[in-house]
Amino acid sequence: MIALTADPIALDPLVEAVSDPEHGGLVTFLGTTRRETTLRPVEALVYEAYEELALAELRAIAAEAEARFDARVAIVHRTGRVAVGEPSVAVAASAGHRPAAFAACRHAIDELKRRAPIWKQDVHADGATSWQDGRGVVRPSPDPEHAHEPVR
Amino acid sequence: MIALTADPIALDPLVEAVSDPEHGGLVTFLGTTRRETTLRPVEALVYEAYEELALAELRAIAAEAEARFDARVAIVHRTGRVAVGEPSVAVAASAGHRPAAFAACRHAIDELKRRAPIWKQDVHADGATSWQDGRGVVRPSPDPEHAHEPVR
Amino acid sequence: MIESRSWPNIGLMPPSITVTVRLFASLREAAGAGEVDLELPAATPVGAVWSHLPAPLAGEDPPEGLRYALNATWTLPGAPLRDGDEVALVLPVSGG
Amino acid sequence: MIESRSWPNIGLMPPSITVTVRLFASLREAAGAGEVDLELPAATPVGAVWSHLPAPLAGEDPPEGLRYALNATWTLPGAPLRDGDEVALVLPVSGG
Repeated sequence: MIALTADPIALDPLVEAVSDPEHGGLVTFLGTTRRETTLRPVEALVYEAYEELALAELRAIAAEAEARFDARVAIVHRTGRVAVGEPSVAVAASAGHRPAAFAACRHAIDELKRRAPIWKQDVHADGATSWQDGRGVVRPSPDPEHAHEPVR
Repeated sequence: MIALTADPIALDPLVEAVSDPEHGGLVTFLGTTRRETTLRPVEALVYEAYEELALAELRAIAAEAEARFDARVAIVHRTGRVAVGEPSVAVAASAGHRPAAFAACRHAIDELKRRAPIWKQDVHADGATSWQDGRGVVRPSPDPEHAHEPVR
Repeated sequence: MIESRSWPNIGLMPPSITVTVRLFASLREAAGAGEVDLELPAATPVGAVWSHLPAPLAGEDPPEGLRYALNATWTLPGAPLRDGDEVALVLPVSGG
Repeated sequence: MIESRSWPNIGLMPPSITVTVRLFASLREAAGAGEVDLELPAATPVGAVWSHLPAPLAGEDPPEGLRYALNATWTLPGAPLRDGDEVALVLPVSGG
């Protein structure tokens, strides 16, 4: 189960997807954006993916973890608006024993964060928005359609 | 949430118990006995706990993990009969960032297995039973009330 | 100040105490009960309880890795028992 | 065997191609669109696409850490573009 979804993530389908009678350990990771990611309070996140490549990359990451740790791996990532406190990403990994299950889950989330073409936009309480994409552009509130100003 | 339960374990209540708006990572572990733990197929497990001390020990383990990793930790362990493939233990740990959440979850399950006064009895397909408690006693099927013979 | 002993029975034997022994897993099955009350000399150390268990356990050597709990707290084999104590014999665990 | 060139337009300029550039996050917002079609000289390398983007992007330096995908597969800046290709400009990611 490798998916991008605009809906809230339920953990159980991922757990079911990787369950295996020969696997004694099953580890999940839920990633949630915290209220404070910067000095300005964040009210929500908006995730945008290059969907075709993101899905291919998530499939590749899962396949790598499965081969390396003899595991089964599922990954689901949100797209669109996500309230603070709601998970934006879930990973589940099962393996014969718990060290491999922990390692496979950790590998998948670490690689996802490093490689998957998905971007997060912080939506601040004051309506300003900023994409976390290395360009440091903040769009102030209220929505000036084309304004963008570098910060720092 | 620290509990022993005779009912199937649902993961969501543990996830809810450790959720925290300041915590960005949440890791869970589900431990399930595999079909093959020995050369004889296992059909079910029976878990027995020294309940007072097991609860105290699980609380101590959770408190240690919480202090060491600035985490929130929940632990639930089954007692009584558990079908093969059903989880016997669940741990959830949340922390500010994912390395601490992984470490807290791993610490809790490792220490539980090492320290919690809980024992597993294998129930084999042929009806024979054996407690995993270091004494190596197998009770053959069909149930001879008082027989017990050392193996090896 | 001189202490006066208050043992009710004066004699050569120390007074006896009653303790409850909690047994689990294969020990419980071998004893046929999860709790056994034992009458023991006062201050018997926890580690000596094994030899007072019902047959066939008393005839066996204490299992390797046996640990002890006294009133639901971990303790060491040398801890002396008092009347009304609950001692648990904790075999190597296998939870998880 | 002598190769014959089959370019339809004979002249000093190489033939032009049309490629689609996919833009995401702040690049998409700056361009005002997630897809931009560009007419480019044949075999333009992927890494040269940036300077053909709509204003104000073309006037900026390409962002540090920019990576490229060609037809939904990672590629390097030197890869030559062909007519109908889809090239994506992939800024440093922040998923998870």
